[in-house]
Amino acid sequence: MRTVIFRTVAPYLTSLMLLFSVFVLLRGHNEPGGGFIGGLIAASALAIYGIACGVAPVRRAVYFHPMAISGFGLLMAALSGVFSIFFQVPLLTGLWAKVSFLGVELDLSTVLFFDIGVYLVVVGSITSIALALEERERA
Amino acid sequence: MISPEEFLRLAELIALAVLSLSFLLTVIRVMVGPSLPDRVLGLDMLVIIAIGFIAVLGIRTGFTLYIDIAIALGLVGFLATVAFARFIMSRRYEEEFVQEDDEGIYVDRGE
Amino acid sequence: METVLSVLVGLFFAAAIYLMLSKHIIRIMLGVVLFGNAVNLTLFTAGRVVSEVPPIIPEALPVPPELTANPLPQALILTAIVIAFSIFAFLMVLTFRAYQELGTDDAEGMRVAEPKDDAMPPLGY
Amino acid sequence: MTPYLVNFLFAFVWAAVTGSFTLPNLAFGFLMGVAVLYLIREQIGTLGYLTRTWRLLSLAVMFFYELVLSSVRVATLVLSPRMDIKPGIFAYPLKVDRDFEITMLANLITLTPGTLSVDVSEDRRTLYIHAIDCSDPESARRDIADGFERKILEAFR
Amino acid sequence: MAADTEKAADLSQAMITEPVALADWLIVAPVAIPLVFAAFLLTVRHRTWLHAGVALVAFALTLAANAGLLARVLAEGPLAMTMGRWLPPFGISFVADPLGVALSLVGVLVAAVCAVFAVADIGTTGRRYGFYPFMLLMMAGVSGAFLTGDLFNLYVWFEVFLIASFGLLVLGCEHRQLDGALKYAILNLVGTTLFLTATALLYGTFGTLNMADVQSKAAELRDTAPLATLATLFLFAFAMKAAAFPLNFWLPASYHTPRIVVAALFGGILTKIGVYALLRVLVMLFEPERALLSDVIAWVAAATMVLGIMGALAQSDMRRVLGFVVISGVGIMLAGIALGTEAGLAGAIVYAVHSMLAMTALYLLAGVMNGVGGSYSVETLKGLYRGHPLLTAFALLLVLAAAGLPPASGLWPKVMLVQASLAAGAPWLAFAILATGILTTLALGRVFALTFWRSDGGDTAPAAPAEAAPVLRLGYASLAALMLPILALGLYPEPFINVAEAAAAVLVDPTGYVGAVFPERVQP
Amino acid sequence: MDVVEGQLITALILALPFAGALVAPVLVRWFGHNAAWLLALLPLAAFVHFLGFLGPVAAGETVVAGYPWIPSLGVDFSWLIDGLSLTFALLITGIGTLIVLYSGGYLKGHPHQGRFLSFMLMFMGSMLGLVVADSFLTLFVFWELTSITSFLLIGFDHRREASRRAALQALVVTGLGGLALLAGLLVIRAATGAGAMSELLAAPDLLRDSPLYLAAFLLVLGGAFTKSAQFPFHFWLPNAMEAPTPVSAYLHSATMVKAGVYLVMRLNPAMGDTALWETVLPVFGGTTLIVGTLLAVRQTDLKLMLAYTTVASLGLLVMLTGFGNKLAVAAAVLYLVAHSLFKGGLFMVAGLVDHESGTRDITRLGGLMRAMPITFAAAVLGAVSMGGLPPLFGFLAKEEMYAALGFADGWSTLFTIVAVVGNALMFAVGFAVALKPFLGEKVETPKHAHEGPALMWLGPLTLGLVALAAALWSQTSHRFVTDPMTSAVYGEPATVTISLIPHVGMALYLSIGTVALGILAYLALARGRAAMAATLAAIGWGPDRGFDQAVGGTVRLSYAVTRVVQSGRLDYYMLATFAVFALALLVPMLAFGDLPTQPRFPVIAFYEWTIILIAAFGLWAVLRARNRLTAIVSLGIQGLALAVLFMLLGAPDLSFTQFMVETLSVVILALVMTRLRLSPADHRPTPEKLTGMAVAGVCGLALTLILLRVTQIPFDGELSAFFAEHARVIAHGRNIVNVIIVDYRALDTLGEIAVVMVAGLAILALVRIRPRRRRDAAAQTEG
Amino acid sequence: MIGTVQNLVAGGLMIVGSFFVLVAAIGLLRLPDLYTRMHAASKAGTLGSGVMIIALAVFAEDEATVTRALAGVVFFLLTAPISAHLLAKAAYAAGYRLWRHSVHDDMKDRPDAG
Ligand code: NA
Ligand code: NA
Repeated sequence: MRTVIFRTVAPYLTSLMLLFSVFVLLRGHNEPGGGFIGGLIAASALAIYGIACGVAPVRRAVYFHPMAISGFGLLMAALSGVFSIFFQVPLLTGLWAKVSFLGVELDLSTVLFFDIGVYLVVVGSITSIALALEERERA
Repeated sequence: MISPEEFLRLAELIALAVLSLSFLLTVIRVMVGPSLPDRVLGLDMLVIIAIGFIAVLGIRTGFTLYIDIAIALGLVGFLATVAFARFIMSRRYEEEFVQEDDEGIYVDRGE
Repeated sequence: METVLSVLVGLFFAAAIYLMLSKHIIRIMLGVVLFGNAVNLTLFTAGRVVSEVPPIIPEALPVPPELTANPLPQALILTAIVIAFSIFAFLMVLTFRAYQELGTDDAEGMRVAEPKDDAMPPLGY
Repeated sequence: MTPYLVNFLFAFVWAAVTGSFTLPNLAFGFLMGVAVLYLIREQIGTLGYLTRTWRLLSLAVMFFYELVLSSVRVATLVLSPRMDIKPGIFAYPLKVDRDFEITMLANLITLTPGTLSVDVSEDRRTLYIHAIDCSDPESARRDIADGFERKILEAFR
Repeated sequence: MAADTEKAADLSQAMITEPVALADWLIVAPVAIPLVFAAFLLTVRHRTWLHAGVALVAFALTLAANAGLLARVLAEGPLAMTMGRWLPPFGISFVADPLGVALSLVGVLVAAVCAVFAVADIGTTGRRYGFYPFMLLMMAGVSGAFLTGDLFNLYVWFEVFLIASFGLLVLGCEHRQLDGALKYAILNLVGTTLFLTATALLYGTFGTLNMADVQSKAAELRDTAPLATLATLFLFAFAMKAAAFPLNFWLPASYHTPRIVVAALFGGILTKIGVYALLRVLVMLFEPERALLSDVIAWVAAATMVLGIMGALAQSDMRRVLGFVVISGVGIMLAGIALGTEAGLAGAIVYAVHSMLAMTALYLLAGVMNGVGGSYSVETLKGLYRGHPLLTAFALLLVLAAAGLPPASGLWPKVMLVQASLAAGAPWLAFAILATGILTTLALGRVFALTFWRSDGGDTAPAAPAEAAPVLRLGYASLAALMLPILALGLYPEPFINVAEAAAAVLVDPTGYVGAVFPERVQP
Repeated sequence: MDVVEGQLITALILALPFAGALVAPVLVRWFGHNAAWLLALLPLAAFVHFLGFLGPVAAGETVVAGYPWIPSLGVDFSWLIDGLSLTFALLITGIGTLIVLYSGGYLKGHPHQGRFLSFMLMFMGSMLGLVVADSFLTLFVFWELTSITSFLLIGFDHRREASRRAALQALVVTGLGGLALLAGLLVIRAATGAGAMSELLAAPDLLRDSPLYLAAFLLVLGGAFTKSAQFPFHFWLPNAMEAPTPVSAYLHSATMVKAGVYLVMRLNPAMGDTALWETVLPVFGGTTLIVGTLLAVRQTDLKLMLAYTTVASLGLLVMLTGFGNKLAVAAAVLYLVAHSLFKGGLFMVAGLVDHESGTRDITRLGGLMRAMPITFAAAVLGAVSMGGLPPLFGFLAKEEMYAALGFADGWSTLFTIVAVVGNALMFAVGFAVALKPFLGEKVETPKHAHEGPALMWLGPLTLGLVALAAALWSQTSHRFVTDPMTSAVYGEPATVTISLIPHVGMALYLSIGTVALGILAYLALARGRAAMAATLAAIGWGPDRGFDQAVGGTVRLSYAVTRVVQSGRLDYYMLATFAVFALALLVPMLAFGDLPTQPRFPVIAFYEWTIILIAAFGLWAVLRARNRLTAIVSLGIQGLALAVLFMLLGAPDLSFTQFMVETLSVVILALVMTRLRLSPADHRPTPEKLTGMAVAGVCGLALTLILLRVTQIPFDGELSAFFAEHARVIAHGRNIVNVIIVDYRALDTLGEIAVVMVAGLAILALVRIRPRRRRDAAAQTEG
Repeated sequence: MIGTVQNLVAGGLMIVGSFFVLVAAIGLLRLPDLYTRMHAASKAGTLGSGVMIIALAVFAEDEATVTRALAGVVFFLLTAPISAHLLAKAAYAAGYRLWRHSVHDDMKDRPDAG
């Protein structure tokens, strides 16, 4: 849309929302949120960016094709489920490991990767939809 | 004299009542219109009220984490308004606008 | 609460179905959205409304201290919402493309795949 | 903006050293950073960013004040039995010319009493403002020029 | 916080502690393999030259996994895996029983053949926009539906293959496709949504979603809960999926619109999932309710088979003819469900296998015919026999298969169903099945006579159009690949029937099924 | 079923023709028409093999053997060899050998001779299987295979529409019969428990006494009558003359059409001896005999004349078999053998004449005797046997027939007259076929005729000589063929005594009468033909036209029905679907008493009421929206209300998601519709709106009721309790809902994101792919 | 003690916030045209919800919630004027006329009017 006001604010809004989306993703296991909602927020952010500044900047910004991101997300979610094959436990068993990073105890788990997969799928697909539609509009 | 806790409960109820009333009033605006932008504005307002509602519920249940939902709601509410604005902008002078012109709101600039 | 919700479910279904019975695809799409919501509400109600406490365990405790709302229907609805949304998005774009290509969005005009003037097959051998 | 970055870096160093990444600790680290940077202000040039922060804060305070004021005015207007209003759109010639400043001004105008930014002209020289009381556009223009626009120019130039 | 000792105690209360052998992963392999490969293909979406190869590898692996699983299930009885180690019914269980695995195996076989055919039929654009990922995910959904032991999970897999089928259906965006897809999508959406509604009510009634759990709890709830209405709801939802009359509108409205290989895939597989779900839910979980409804199902079955084949008679586009033939076959399978006896169910299952193979082959045949004759219309296609004797032989065999005549696959399931109908005292149902057979002979025999036999005026063998060459080559290969099991089922049906009988036995007496999920519940 | 396993050699012999069918095209490619000599070795080998059974069978033995085929259906690949099946097997393989040779000559140089021989051998295998099969279902399979191979053979000259029509007609009619037969056999199985002929014949009374007898009777006869072209199903047989002559000679006279007769004969011991059997069979058989002969008189085409007499002969066979006494059965057996020999031969003669002269029209043929002496000899042998004159086998049959019928009572008198008239007319037609083309003035024919190749005259001549020999040495032929077969058909040991030395008596007088009548008819044949033509023209309708009308009618009916059922309109589909849904909910609820009890008035907080009210308002707003944009915005109201409601009821995640999704739905609706030009709101006629409201209202009501009902039963919260208990301790998550999503029920989520991904991809495809037509048009304008 | 003050402040803010929201709703209903209604929604409405979020922040115990609440308020203040602007711009461009008693319209004859 041809408006200075929106176009000026949109990138900041987008980055804010992306930050928020990651936050929502990461804390989903303990409080409301999770991969899906986080992904939707991120996709909304990119959609706002796209509406304000055009599709091309968004495509450049995310670098990969959104559907490839989506595919990668599904791959990640599926593989984090299949990972349990190495531990003689059934598909999609949550496996946890404590990793120390800079003195901070991090809980790494297949569940987390699963949720990140969900996030990526949602971001990828919804962004792809939004961009495709928006592109048609401008074409 | 009522205790602070009782006051809080009361305030919650008052707020909920007032918000409920606002909800209903705003719904009327969305339904009455008369034009698409009016309805969109009404919808935007509904989101604002819902944010308030969530805040009160957060206090009422003690689950302050509801605040994130309120924030997210602000985000997407914004997105909806943007989308509608974009929609209205790209569809100027089309029949549905002219149709709604029973209250003399629109000029017939296209014809 | 279940009683009220049951009635609300009925209203949702009735509205959704009424919309889906119209000739215009856009109205059908609106019906589709309501239909999804109706089902979600059904799922929610079927899981009973036992408590208004969200199923989140407080930081300090290993298990919820009191009866919480039933989490399972919530999780199921989440899944269903997402699926319904994806399908809705697809349907919407499909409608749009059909409208673009076929030039109409009502059931009477959309007769390309099953044309009105379909001829009878040859009767010879 | 470099001093800001250095300051944030200090905050993180502080947090790492104390072994706690909690918010209060980070904030404390930030303040500590301000303090130590103040000590070496001559080596790194002026501490203009602190002044600017102060001016921004004053803009914010003014804005919140105006927001409350405007809401109260809207409330009285809305709740009065007879609404006697003379709305209209007036054009405002902009002094600020950077996108960022235009945007900020427009947003502040929207959030304050009786005015609402409708559009910016293509050449970015005119802001169109809808006012609930548009009986005297000239005074409204003056108010903006002397109020927000000046504050913005002060804060960012 | 709970102490560590408590935790250890909790673990055995909540989780399955025995280690899972690698061989047990066969249970989820039919879903996991296509899912992972599809996701991978999407990450390399633009490298379209990779797609066909990767997809074929995926199908080969899935096929092998399915075959291995079937062998195990036949040897050891139903097997289960509950995801996430959680004790059933808390985690989602997959249960491999002969019914599910057999249908999954045939489904994947059919899909693999279609994947081969598609190498020639689907161009770069189709691949770039996801033909193979759609196909793989559709098969993941289909296999998931066949293997899951959880009703809500079943719904999810339904949606997975449904949306994938949407994608396949619109690939190409021709006008007819869009129109057909719209009707298909909306009506199917209604179907799955009502299935979800039924599932919601079932959850409200049973408090569980695990099928084995539902099965064991149904007896005591029968007096207090509205199970008959619930069963009717499921019947409705699945009948819609299966395209039973009068809920079959979506099928003839759409199956003739997509690329032929897609139609082949759909015609072979999709309706059978509805039939499967009816078998699983109505027969295995709600047998007394099914018995209450058996007359209704029988009438629906008869109407579906007869009206279906009448529809086929009324068409001149081969694809539309085949769409109605698919429906007619659904009616025949429903007859077995209406009977509910072990023999009837086994007949329906064998018929399902036959229908998957034969319908896919028929659609592919139509594709090859179009490739060499340039049309799908019975009115314009002619003289194909002259240049294509092998194709004619395939066509004839497939006509015989569809009509239920020897030496092809359709005969034995029909015999089984007729026999079961007579044994169950429903001669009119047997009559309907036989009448459908003769009408099918007439309908497809006419198509055969017109397209292959009718003279096109030429004398020498015509040269096929050059661009048809790959379609022809792969078309013959695909048809030949399907012809083998079709003939095998016609000439030596014993192994098929044995599997079907094993499958039907589990449906009639699900002790083994329940025992696979809850070993403790079936201890004597 | 206990099957004596073994006799691999018989199994191989039964498979031999199919093997031949596989190699035939190759052999013909290599050796041309001479491949027939090689291929004929196959049926010859089979013939020889079956000759080996003559001794044991004549000694009263019945061979039952085979291998299990489909044990779970109780089906064996087993054979029953007694007098009946052995005779048939010998006829099939013996005539088959000659026919293969004949085909070699007849289709010499034809581009598809290999294919033809292949079909012929396939048929031979099927027919052989049919007659020896013991298991019902094996019999049925071969039965259907004969129909299918016959379809292929009739349609061999497929470029002619008449051929295609005849082929399809034969397939449909005999297929119909085949299905009836299947049903009949399964009914017999249900009634008696027997799954094979040998079992049924071991306890023949079971079926007769069963309440299912009538059903079995009707169904089996349905199969037999269609296959054996009994009136009114006779019409397909003359049409089948579209096939090349070897087919007519083999399938449509000597073998396949006799399958029905075979079936009747086979079941006679188990089904015969009832009033029904002994009424229906003679009546239909007799009618077929008369109709067939009368129609034969009408024809001028040699093959058609023969075809109609075949119909007549089949009628005669059915009539005799059903007559019920031992002599009639013996007559049927004799006549069956005689007919196979003479009719096969005569057809081959007709083919030879056609092949050599280029026409089969009897009015355009004459004086060929000098040019084709051997053919003439074969023709005369056939006609003599057909006319029932000594010294050929046909004579024995006719004598026995008259001896069996006689004038015992009105019933038998009637059929005696029918037999005499039928035989006389067949006599006339037979001699017309055998004499007219050869005697008299030489007529100019399309091709210059001379004697055909040995491959072709070998067959008819051999058959004629066999008929002669069988009559001359009748003791032997009775002992090895007729007696065992009669015994098998009658169900009791029987001995046939008739020989060429006639007994002076009623039978002889009737024979002489028949011949006299036949000569008269022969002389009046031209006049009779004209009279029949006039009669048929006056009737103007026959079952043949009826078939077309039935097919056309079926197609038209289907077309009409399908247009109504599958109307092509989405709104109609939706209405039907939901109307059925309303019924599917309400009817069982009422029928099975699944209604809820009266609920108490709910006590809930005021703000909860508000939200619910707003949700309802939202619905109303969507419904009443005058245009679709308004409706879309209104959609937001209920979405928001629902989200807040979820929040109120302790479902923050749900609320969160609902908010997001609802908003995004609205965004997509808005985005997508940007370019659409929308016509103003829904204008449906009021009746349609009312119907819609009624259906929607009933659905809504029913769902409310069932949901109330469900929520009124006590709830089992075991699952959720488990989830809550272990969410944090084991799954390390405090948000139980999320733990369910990513751990307890992560598989659902995996499927769910697959759906999301596919939706994204599908939408991309939708948006990006342009239809080919438009691209082409664009390319054209560019180029 | 702190709890008491918290309760009182939170309660008060809630009431004030909801009051502003109500005012906005009434304004939305009573004001004559879109542009004037926007004044109500984008000011009173935003303030109202912002105040209520702050009420929640006051009530909350942990500082993370407080930070997020403040961030949320800032976010609202950032987006509310933009959505108002977009909607007003779009409505004007689409031909939504000012209320008939409006006194002034400089945009009517702007040089770049589209
Ligand atoms: Na989910
Ligand atoms: Na759905």
